[in-house]
Formats: sequence, C-alpha cells, structure tokens
Amino acid sequence: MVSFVDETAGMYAQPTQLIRHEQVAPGYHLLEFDCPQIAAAARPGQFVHIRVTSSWEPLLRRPFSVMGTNKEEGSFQVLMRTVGEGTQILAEAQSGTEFNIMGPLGNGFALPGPEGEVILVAGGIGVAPLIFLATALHEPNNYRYVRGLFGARTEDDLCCWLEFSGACDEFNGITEDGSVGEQGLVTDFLPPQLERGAGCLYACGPALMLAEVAKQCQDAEIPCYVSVEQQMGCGVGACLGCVIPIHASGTQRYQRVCKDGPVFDAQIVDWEAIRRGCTPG
Amino acid sequence: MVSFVDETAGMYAQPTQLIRHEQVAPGYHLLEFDCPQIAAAARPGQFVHIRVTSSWEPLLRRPFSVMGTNKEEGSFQVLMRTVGEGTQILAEAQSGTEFNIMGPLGNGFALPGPEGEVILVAGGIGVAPLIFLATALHEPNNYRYVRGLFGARTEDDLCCWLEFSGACDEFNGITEDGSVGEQGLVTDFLPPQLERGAGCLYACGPALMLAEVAKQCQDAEIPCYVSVEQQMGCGVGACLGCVIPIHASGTQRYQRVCKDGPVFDAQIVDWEAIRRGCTPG
Amino acid sequence: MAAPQVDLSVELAGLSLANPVLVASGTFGYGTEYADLVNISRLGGICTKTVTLEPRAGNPPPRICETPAGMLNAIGLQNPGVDVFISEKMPALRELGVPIIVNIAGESVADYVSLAERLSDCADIAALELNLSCPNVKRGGMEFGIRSELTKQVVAAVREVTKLPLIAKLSPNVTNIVGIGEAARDGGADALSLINTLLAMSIDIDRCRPLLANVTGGLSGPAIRPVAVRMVWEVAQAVDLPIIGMGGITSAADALEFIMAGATAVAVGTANFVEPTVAERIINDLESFCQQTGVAHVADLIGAAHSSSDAGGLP
Amino acid sequence: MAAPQVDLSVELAGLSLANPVLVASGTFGYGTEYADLVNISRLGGICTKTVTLEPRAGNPPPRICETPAGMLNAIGLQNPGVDVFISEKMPALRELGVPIIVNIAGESVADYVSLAERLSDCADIAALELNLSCPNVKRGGMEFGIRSELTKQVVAAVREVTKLPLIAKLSPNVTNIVGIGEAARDGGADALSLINTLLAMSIDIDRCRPLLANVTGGLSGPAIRPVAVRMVWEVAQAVDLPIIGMGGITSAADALEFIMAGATAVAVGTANFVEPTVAERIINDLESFCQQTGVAHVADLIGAAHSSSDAGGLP
Ligand SMILES: Cc1cc2nc3c(=O)[nH]c(=O)nc-3n(C[C@H](O)[C@H](O)[C@H](O)COP(=O)(O)OP(=O)(O)OC[C@H]3O[C@@H](n4cnc5c(N)ncnc54)[C@H](O)[C@@H]3O)c2cc1C
Ligand SMILES: Cc1cc2nc3c(=O)[nH]c(=O)nc-3n(C[C@H](O)[C@H](O)[C@H](O)COP(=O)(O)OP(=O)(O)OC[C@H]3O[C@@H](n4cnc5c(N)ncnc54)[C@H](O)[C@@H]3O)c2cc1C
Ligand SMILES: Cc1cc2nc3c(=O)[nH]c(=O)nc-3n(C[C@H](O)[C@H](O)[C@H](O)COP(=O)(O)O)c2cc1C
Ligand SMILES: Cc1cc2nc3c(=O)[nH]c(=O)nc-3n(C[C@H](O)[C@H](O)[C@H](O)COP(=O)(O)O)c2cc1C
Ligand code: FES
Ligand code: FES
Repeated sequence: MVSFVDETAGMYAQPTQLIRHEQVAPGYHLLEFDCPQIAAAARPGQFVHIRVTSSWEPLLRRPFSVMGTNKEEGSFQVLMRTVGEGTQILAEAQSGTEFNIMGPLGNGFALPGPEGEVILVAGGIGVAPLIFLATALHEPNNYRYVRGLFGARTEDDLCCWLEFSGACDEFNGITEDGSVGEQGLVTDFLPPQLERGAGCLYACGPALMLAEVAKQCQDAEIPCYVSVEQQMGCGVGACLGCVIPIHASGTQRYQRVCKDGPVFDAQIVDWEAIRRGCTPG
Repeated sequence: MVSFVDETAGMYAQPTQLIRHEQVAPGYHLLEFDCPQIAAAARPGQFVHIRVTSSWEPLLRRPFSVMGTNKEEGSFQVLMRTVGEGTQILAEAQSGTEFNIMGPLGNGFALPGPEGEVILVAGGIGVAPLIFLATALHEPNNYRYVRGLFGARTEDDLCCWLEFSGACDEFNGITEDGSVGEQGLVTDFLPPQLERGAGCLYACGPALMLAEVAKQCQDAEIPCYVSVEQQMGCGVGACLGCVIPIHASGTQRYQRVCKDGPVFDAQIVDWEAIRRGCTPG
Repeated sequence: MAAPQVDLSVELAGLSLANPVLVASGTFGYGTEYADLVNISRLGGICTKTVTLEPRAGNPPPRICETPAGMLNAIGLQNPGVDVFISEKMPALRELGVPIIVNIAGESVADYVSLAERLSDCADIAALELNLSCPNVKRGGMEFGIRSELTKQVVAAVREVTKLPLIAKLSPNVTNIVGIGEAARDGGADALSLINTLLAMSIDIDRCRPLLANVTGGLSGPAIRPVAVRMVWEVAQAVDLPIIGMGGITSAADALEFIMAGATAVAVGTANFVEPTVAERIINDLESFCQQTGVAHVADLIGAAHSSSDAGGLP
Repeated sequence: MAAPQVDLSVELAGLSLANPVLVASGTFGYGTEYADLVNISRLGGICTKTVTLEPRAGNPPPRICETPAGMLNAIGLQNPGVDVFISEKMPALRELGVPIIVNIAGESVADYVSLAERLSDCADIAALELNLSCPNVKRGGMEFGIRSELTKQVVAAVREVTKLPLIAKLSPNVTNIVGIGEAARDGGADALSLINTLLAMSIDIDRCRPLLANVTGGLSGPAIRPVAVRMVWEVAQAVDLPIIGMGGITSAADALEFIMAGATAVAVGTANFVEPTVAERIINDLESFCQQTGVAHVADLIGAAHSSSDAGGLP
C-alpha cells in the first residue's frame, strides 16, 4: 500500500505562531498555526509535537494530530480537547503566541486501495486526523466514496461534526446520551456498515473503541487501520517510550507509536494486551 | 525605639490583582497591586511575598519591599528590578493579572528618635523601602528633616530618584559611571554627611555597601539601621532559611531576615562573616 | 441529594487522627508562625521542627536555594534545645488542639534517649518522631538513618525509656530503604516517616562555588515526589508498620498517590511555604475525592494500588 | 575587538573531544533519529542506547510518564542485540564523524565480557560505557551498580578483554556513591559516568495503580540535577578519574555546574526530547561564557568550585 507521506520529506522544529484560536465547544479548541513547512509537508494521520512552554515545566512536548492544512496561507490546524496542564496552557493561549512545534511526525495513513468504499470511524477527539483524511480522499486524484461514523459522549463532544460530515459522502453521528444524532456507541452502528462491504476502514478514538472496531473488521475481513495514542517522549523514535504491543514473537513485541505509527494495521496490534492495560485489576 | 509597625496587625495571603504596571527604566518595573488589607497594614521596611505563578515551578515566593501605599485606593506599590525567572514573569505580567501575595511581613523600620536629622542611604533597588520611609517621615506626626543619598551603577539604575528626592529635604544622586549626578560610590559621599551629624541613619542596598555604611556609622557613633536581603522560604519565620549572622555567642548566632528583620540594627550584624560570604575565595 | 458522609479519620501508631494530613517537621515552625493564615485546628497533626538536647545555632547562610520544582535546605537543625522547647514552645503548641508529634535528633544514642526521657514527662505530646535522616549536620543526623544496625539500636534504646508512640523518620539516601525500615521495626518503632530530603547541591556558576554555605543540602518539593512514592511503595510491601508519607505533596492527588502506595497518613512540607493553607485544601479535596468515587472511609484507600498491576495500556 | 579564542576541547580517558558536550545513552537513539533536526557533527560525542548480547523486547507500555520537572521511564533496555547493532546501527553512526561511545549492559559478568569482545573488533568505537545502573530490568542492570564488589568485578573482567577506554556508568540509588566510584576505579575504569536515573514511581489515582506497567521507573530531567551535581562533587573529590556528568542538564549554566563540580564532560539526556538542538545551544553558550569571563580553556573550569567555600553570604 502506498502512503500519503513522502518519506524523503524532512521534519522541522521551530518557533511557530498561533494565528487563530477558537473555542469550538466547551473544552474543545481549534488552533491554527503559521508554519509553511509543516503545512506543505503534513499528510493525514501525521502529528505535531508541541512545546507548550519555554520553561522546563511541564517538561515534555504534547502530541496532536494535524486536522487540516491551508497550503496557500502556510498554516495548519489542530483540534484539541482540554485534558490536563499542557492542554490547559494551549487553551489559554492568545493568538499571536509562539510555540516551538516539531513536525510533521509519524507515518500517516496509507492510501486505500482503488477498490471499494472507505469507512471512517471517529471516536471523540479522534475525529481530528479523520477530518484531514476525509478531505484528502475527496481530492480529485485520491477520490474515494467515504462513509463517516462519528461517536462521542454528548453533543459537545461531537465536536467539529459539521467539518467531518461535510468531507464525507455519507455520515452518521452518534452520542452516548442521545443528545444529538443516534443514541449508543459508535461500534453499535458499525455492523450494518461492514455488511454493506467496504474496501478499507480507518479509525481513530479511545483504545477500547479501536479494539472493538478491529475485531469487527477482522470478522468482516475488511482491512482496518487505526491511529493510536501513547505517552510520548521524543516523538522521533529515539527514546522507545511510546510503544504499543504487537502480535510478534519475542523481541519484536513492541512498536513505536511516534515512528512506526501512529497509524497501524489493526491486525498486527495485540488488542488483548491493550484491553488488559486499559482496565484496572 | 518604637516601630512604625503595629505588632498586633495580622498578615494576609490572598489573590491580589496587579492594577498598574509601568516599566520605569530598562529592567525596572513599578507594580501596583489592589489589596486594601496590605495597603492599610504595611509600614516602611516591611515586605510582601509574591507567588509569581499558580504552578509549582518556579517553586518559591519572591520577596519585595513595599515602596508605598495608597490607602484611599487600597493599593500598594513595589519597585522591581528584573533579575531571573521570577522577576521576569512579573515583568511580563499584564495589569489585571492575579497574584497570590502574602504580607505585610517583617519588622519594618523603627521610628527615629526625636533628636537630629535623618540620613537615608539607598543603593540601587534598595531605594524602594527608603522611598516609603522618606514619605512616612514627612507625614505631619512623624516629621523629620531627611537627607537622602542614592547611588547606583548608571543613570538607568538610579531608578525612581525623582520619587526619592521628592520625599527628602536634601538629596544627593551618585552614579558609578557618572552618567548622572556625582560620580563614585554612594559610600564615598557619606563621610561629609556623617560629619554634619545626624540622629539616625537608615540604609538599604547591596550587602557590601551596607557593610561599609555600618562601619562609617559605627566610627561616627551614629545609630544605623539596615534592611538586608536573603534567600527566603516561608517568609514568616517558620523555616529558618533566611538567616544572617549576628554578633552573639554560640547558639544565638543567626537571626531570621523575614521575621527578626529585614531591618536590623547594624551594630548587631556580623559584617565580617557577610563580607566573607560575598567574595569568592 | 446530600453528599455522602466520608470518614477521613485514620489510626496511626495508636493515635487517632481526625484526618491523614499532617505538616512536616521543619516546615511549619512551632505551630504559631502560621497562626494568622491557617486554620490549624483542621490539621491532622503537626510535626515540630527537630529539637536537640542542647540549643543549636545551625549552619551559616545561604541556607536555602531554589531548584527545578524543588529547593535545597541546609538549616543545620537550628533550635533552642529541648528545655526551651518544653518551657517556651510546648505551651502554645498544646493550645492548638491537634496532635503534636515532636521530632528529635541527637549526635549519639544517649542523646536520643535523654530527649525521649525528658519529653515523656511533658504533657500533650502525641508521639515522638526520631529524625534519623538529617543530611545537614556534621555529626549524627543522617549517620543513623543510613545504617540499619544504628537505626535499630537508636530506636530500641528510645523504646526502652518511653511509652510514647515512636515514629522513625528515614533517610532516602540509601541503597536499600526496605532494610532500614525493617531495622526500625525490629528496634520497636510504631510507625515510619518517609522520606526526609535527598542529599543534593547547587553551584553558583558566577561565583564558582557551592550556593549553600554548607556545600550540600537536602532536596525537597515536587521534584522528589516520585522517589518518595517509590520508597513508600517498597516499604509498605515489606514492613508491617503504618507509614507517614511525604515528599513533594502539593495536592490531594499527590496525597492520594502516597496513600494508595501504602501510607496511612501524609505530611505536607515545602508546599506550606508557597501556599500556607495547602494542608486545609488537601483535606477538603480528599473529602471530595472520596465522595465522588464512593469511598466511605479514606483508610480504605491505604495501599490500594498494590492489588493491581497489569500491562499493555494506552493512556 | 574580536572575541578571544576559546578552547572547548577536553581529554577524557584517552579520547580527545572537540567539546565537552555529549548526548546521553537512551535519549538520542542510534544517532540518526535526530539527523533532520540536529547538526550532529557539532556534538562532543554520542552515547548510544544500551545494547545487550541478545535482542530485548523491553517492558510493556506505558513506559514513560511526566513528573514535576522530570519524567519516569521504564524502557527495559529494548534493543536489537549486539550483532544487529554492529551490522545495522554502526555503519550510520560511523558516518556521523563524532566519537561514538557504545553503552552496554549484561545480566552476568560473562555477558559484559562477550559484549566488550565483540565491540572491540568493530571499527570506530571510541569507548565503551558500562551501564551498571539500569533500574528497569529484572536481572542485571542496577544490581551491578549498587554493590561495589560487583562493580569492581565487572569492570575488571571487561578490562581484561578490551583496549577500548572503559567508562563505568554508576547508579545514584546507593548510600555511598564514592565507594562505588572507587570500586570502578579499582576494577580499571578509565572514566565514570554519573548519574543514571533515580528509582521512582507514580500512581494513577483514577485507576488506583502504578502509572508505568513496570511499576517503577527511572526519574530523569531537571528535577534530579541537584542530586547529580552532589554526586559528581563527592566522587570528583575522592576518585582520581575523569567524570562525565549528567542529570537534568538543559543549559550551559547547568553544564557549568557539573564541570565546576568536577566533571570533565557532560551528557544531555531528557532535554533532547524537548529541544533537540539543546546540545548545540549549550556548546555555543559555553563558548560565550568562557569569552565573557576570560576563560581560555574550558578545561580550566573542571572542579573549579572545589577550591573555595566560605560562609555567611547574602545573595
Ligand atoms: C499521535 C497522537 C495524536 C494525538 N492527537 C490529538 C488531537 O488531535 N487532539 C487532542 O486533543 N489530543 C490528541 N492527542 C492526545 C494529547 O496528546 C493529550 O491529550 C495531551 O498530551 C494531554 O496533555 P495534558 O498536559 O493536557 O494532560 P496531562 O494528563 O497533564 O499530561 C501528562 C502527560 O501525559 C501525556 N498524555 C496525556 N494524555 C495523553 C494521551 N491521550 N496520549 C498521549 N499522551 C498523553 C501528556 O502528553 C503528558 O506527557 C494525541 C496523542 C497522540 C499520541
Ligand atoms: C526583604 C527583601 C526585600 C526585597 N525587596 C526588593 C525590592 O523592593 N525590589 C526588588 O527588585 N527586589 C527586592 N528584593 C530582591 C528580590 O527578592 C529578588 O531580586 C528576587 O527574588 C529575584 O527573583 P528571580 O526569580 O528573578 O531571581 P532568581 O535568581 O532566578 O531567583 C532564584 C531564587 O533566589 C532568590 N533570590 C534571588 N535574588 C535574591 C535576593 N537579592 N534576595 C533574596 N532572594 C533572592 C529568589 O527569591 C529565588 O528563590 C528583596 C529581597 C528581600 C529578601
Ligand atoms: C526548610 C526545611 C527544613 C526541614 N527541617 C527538618 C527537620 O528539622 N527535621 C526533619 O525531620 N525534617 C526536616 N525537613 C524535611 C521535611 O520534614 C520533609 O521530610 C521533606 O522536606 C520532604 O517533604 P516536602 O518535599 O513536602 O518538603 C525540612 C525540610 C525543609 C524544606
Ligand atoms: C527514555 C530514557 C532512556 C534511557 N536509556 C538508557 C540506557 O539505555 N542506558 C543508559 O545507560 N542510560 C539510559 N538513560 C539514562 C540517561 O542516559 C541519563 O543517565 C539520565 O537520563 C540522566 O540524565 P537526564 O536527566 O539529562 O536525562 C535513559 C534515560 C531516559 C530518559
Ligand atoms: S516518543 Fe520517543 S520513541 Fe516514540
Ligand atoms: S524565610 Fe522562612 S524563616 Fe525566614
């Protein structure tokens, strides 16, 4: 499978200006950064690694998927959910503030094969890279018929669903509390989609959602690619901090999310180990 | 000797708004905070302990002398020189920002006796508490004839000399580079002042300046009070971190700058030990 | 719906604490310094600044400096000596109405014994905390806490002369903290406090010399919390004594790390300097945490993180 | 007036380094990961990620987490094994044109010896760094570095089979770092690296279990700098071997603390993750510092803070 990513393209680390900042829902922020290099190089599924302060506390950079690029303006967007200290700093940043940003990082999504329709399954903030992917799949030279599913807890968390649905040919919005769209879990609405058949499925969201999506795709024999998250140190493959367990024998047991991912073929991921890690006890 | 300080007055620790912020010279900032309690309670020579961030890095509060109060507005002022991380944060703060401030802390200056004129000797940023003192000594019920000396490295460092001279009856400005006023060290200009006699002298500035002032006063047999600085932890006398050496035998060797000071009778301070500590080797 | 009642009380070495949040020795003076700012009666208890047999002047300044998310101190156990402590400090401490844990240190086993004897005769002392771990004095102090034989010997000697609950405060500057904890237990300690500060130093590069006059000092504050949690975890697993956990606590979340790692109570140290009311805030937030998570008794959380540890997780 | 020439070079265990700033093992991969971002030829040298005899999978995730001014890691020495290292990693490393210090670890003395033998036959290795201090593996690792007898034994055994300069990397998780340094010297080490990470842990209070799947991990970053400087200071005073100082270095000022405490060179670790070009910046700023203070040769600053220490100062 071919990748959107030009493997020879470099990565950058530089002071970058926040040029637009909009709170799009309670706890959700759309951030746009001025950085022609990253805007030109970034492909769907890649991420940026943002240093949220110029001091050394909080220490580590924070990773965020690229949600879209504006090549004319030389800017790119990130959709961020406020979680802890780092995202709080970004949430309070005024436009005009500079942040040192590394990117684009990671492998990005592989291009789907020419056969069949494409299903995108987003859970919560996982919609961000899928918006970028859906947009790319509607560019003339990559054109595919795209069916989007987007599940979240509440209406607020179904954040940027308009952007997502606008880039899909079909769209299904689902909330756990039924406050908008259909009620339930996004994975409840996947079986009919898989029965209709598809060339390929891409998913991004909470780990347990991805595990369920992967299982359904395996049963339906539909290729499935997932973008996963993990605590990161370096973001460039040097520290081996960000691994996930892989179905492989012995010493090949782990792969790096930052470099070998964040997109993985769902078949190679050891979902059983991930499930164990996600639930206490 | 009586103190300006009402010993029964409490101290406060509370969120306080920066309501005015002016860079008065390169590296010098005049900060005004809205805090009726501290404005009402603070006396010359006392200080406030400012938490410069709501995170825990930088960890410790920063101590600053009160330069003046505005009782009607319920505000007080601090004159700050930019030194490191903490003062940099304050230097960049917009008016409207909240800081948690403890104060007023420390003993403050004792009132001078009724006899004789008063000499104030300021070195650099040490002018701040002496502006407050000079102002108080011109209030009708405390009125004294005040002769002010103010030395600094350059014109820029002779910061707020107008405020200081305006509160003195006589004033002498001195810079090391001669860029304004007389050229030399402030202590070069002290001997004639001491020869003229005085009831009492108050000084605040670098430790080596204070040591020299103390020596000259001792020789001239003029009572001398100094406000000193030391690294601080708690600011309230609990940690014993902020001591200076005192002429006393054995176990009474150290006193706390935050609680027993910051103003000390220069006679009890062990200047020899301080000199040794100030110069490497 | 009213918030469910939460029981914050804990039992520690025979003491009943209204809640598990103490203030740590050396960071809260003798209880009165913060009286203007803190509602002291809310505290679970106060560990007083180390007292020695004779008055001590302490170390020359500078005694403290700031470090990343922490600070160094080399106070050198400045204190007025046990006699003055009893006559001048205890009367005010006793008025505070919370358990007073008196921290003591000596240069010899005999010093500890004399201190314990004198303090046992003094009313209203809830417990003795043996400082076996001060890194900032030339003789005694940390010496005792880095050798298990000495630890056991001191604790045993003090055990013989007092009925007060004995808490051994351990030094983290050791290869094997469990061995030291076992030695304290074998000597007869009723509880363990850990950790004291990490031996550390900073250099003033402009003057090309150590920042502290004492050269080295003790590192405290948030920076050391992960080391402290690890030591509490290890000792809780191996030694059957209640633990007072400390090291960089600034919030209820931090306190819960220690409690879940196995501490029965916690002590707040350096954070008092930054936010004098931090202990009160932690007590309130502990209560809210229990309410929100349906924990009826905070004591149910002691050591709770030991039961599970599985692998493979994503965040 | 042109800025005076500054000589940044240092000699270390027979190596001539263009400048004293290395990157620390495990934080810079195998040299190529940062090639897009860093002008690697400026570095004083690279310490590669620990390599073992056999490939290792490493620990399950989560492997890292953030702490105040620091981070924990429990990578567990994931690496492809020495054969793959030589065949696949060394060719690119060798192209970088800077001294390559290969860091090795074993589960037994025999492992270290075999590793040293194989690497001695490989061209362009400047030195071997013996990792005696990894806190994150079940067997070997830190075991060696916390016992002086074992430290000496490992170093001596490796010394017999290689002519490469030997650098012993010590664990800070010990009561007496000087004793371990002496043991490494007695075993025949040419230099010492200190420090590795502090054994530590964090608890996820929402899930009530350790944050790292490995339970404990190693604390690194600015938080540990004061501990590291203290250890370098102590060892420099007692052991006549050059030292590579590390632990929380983020700036030239930090590097100078280590150098003035007695380190001949320094290594930047965790800071690389945050600012990949940090080592270059430090090299530039070291040069400026020397220019401004009139130091002709940075080596003149090694241990310079030992000569003076007086008391009584105000800030
Ligand atoms: C490849 C990738 C892409 C991501 N894309 C997005 C996105 O587009 N939008 C978005 O809102 N979030 C995204 N995340 C998650 C985001 O990185 C975290 O929410 C963020 O780091 C939390 O930082 P904090 O300081 O607010 O939280 P804290 O909990 O205070 O962070 C503490 C530490 O944990 C790490 N951490 C916490 N949560 C996560 C997480 N879910 N994944 C990885 N590390 C975590 C932080 O980076 C930090 O090191 C992505 C994560 C990864 C790995
Ligand atoms: C009683 C008292 C009154 C003071 N009044 C004033 C004033 O009116 N205006 C003013 O500009 N400065 C004053 N200072 C000095 C001021 O506190 C320091 O300049 C400031 O703390 C530096 O902080 P920083 O983070 O910028 O510097 P850094 O060097 O980064 O600070 C590191 C640590 O050292 C401490 N520190 C550094 N310099 C000093 C110092 N000179 N005295 C005490 N601690 C220090 C800091 O508080 C901090 O804990 C006073 C100090 C004291 C003790
Ligand atoms: C300024 C200061 C003074 C201290 N004095 C003592 C002391 O006298 N006796 C003692 O046992 N511990 C003393 N400690 C150690 C604390 O009680 C505590 O064990 C340590 O600081 C770790 O907690 P923290 O990180 O919350 O401060 C002192 C700590 C500080 C910061
Ligand atoms: C993610 C990570 C991985 C590490 N891996 C190794 C290793 O494989 N071998 C080793 O000797 N040290 C390893 N270290 C320790 C560092 O080399 C260094 O000694 C330590 O981190 C202190 O320096 P710092 O605070 O600058 O990071 C690792 C450190 C980190 C943070
Ligand atoms: S974050 Fe360092 S290897 Fe992925
Ligand atoms: S700063 Fe704590 S006693 Fe003065």
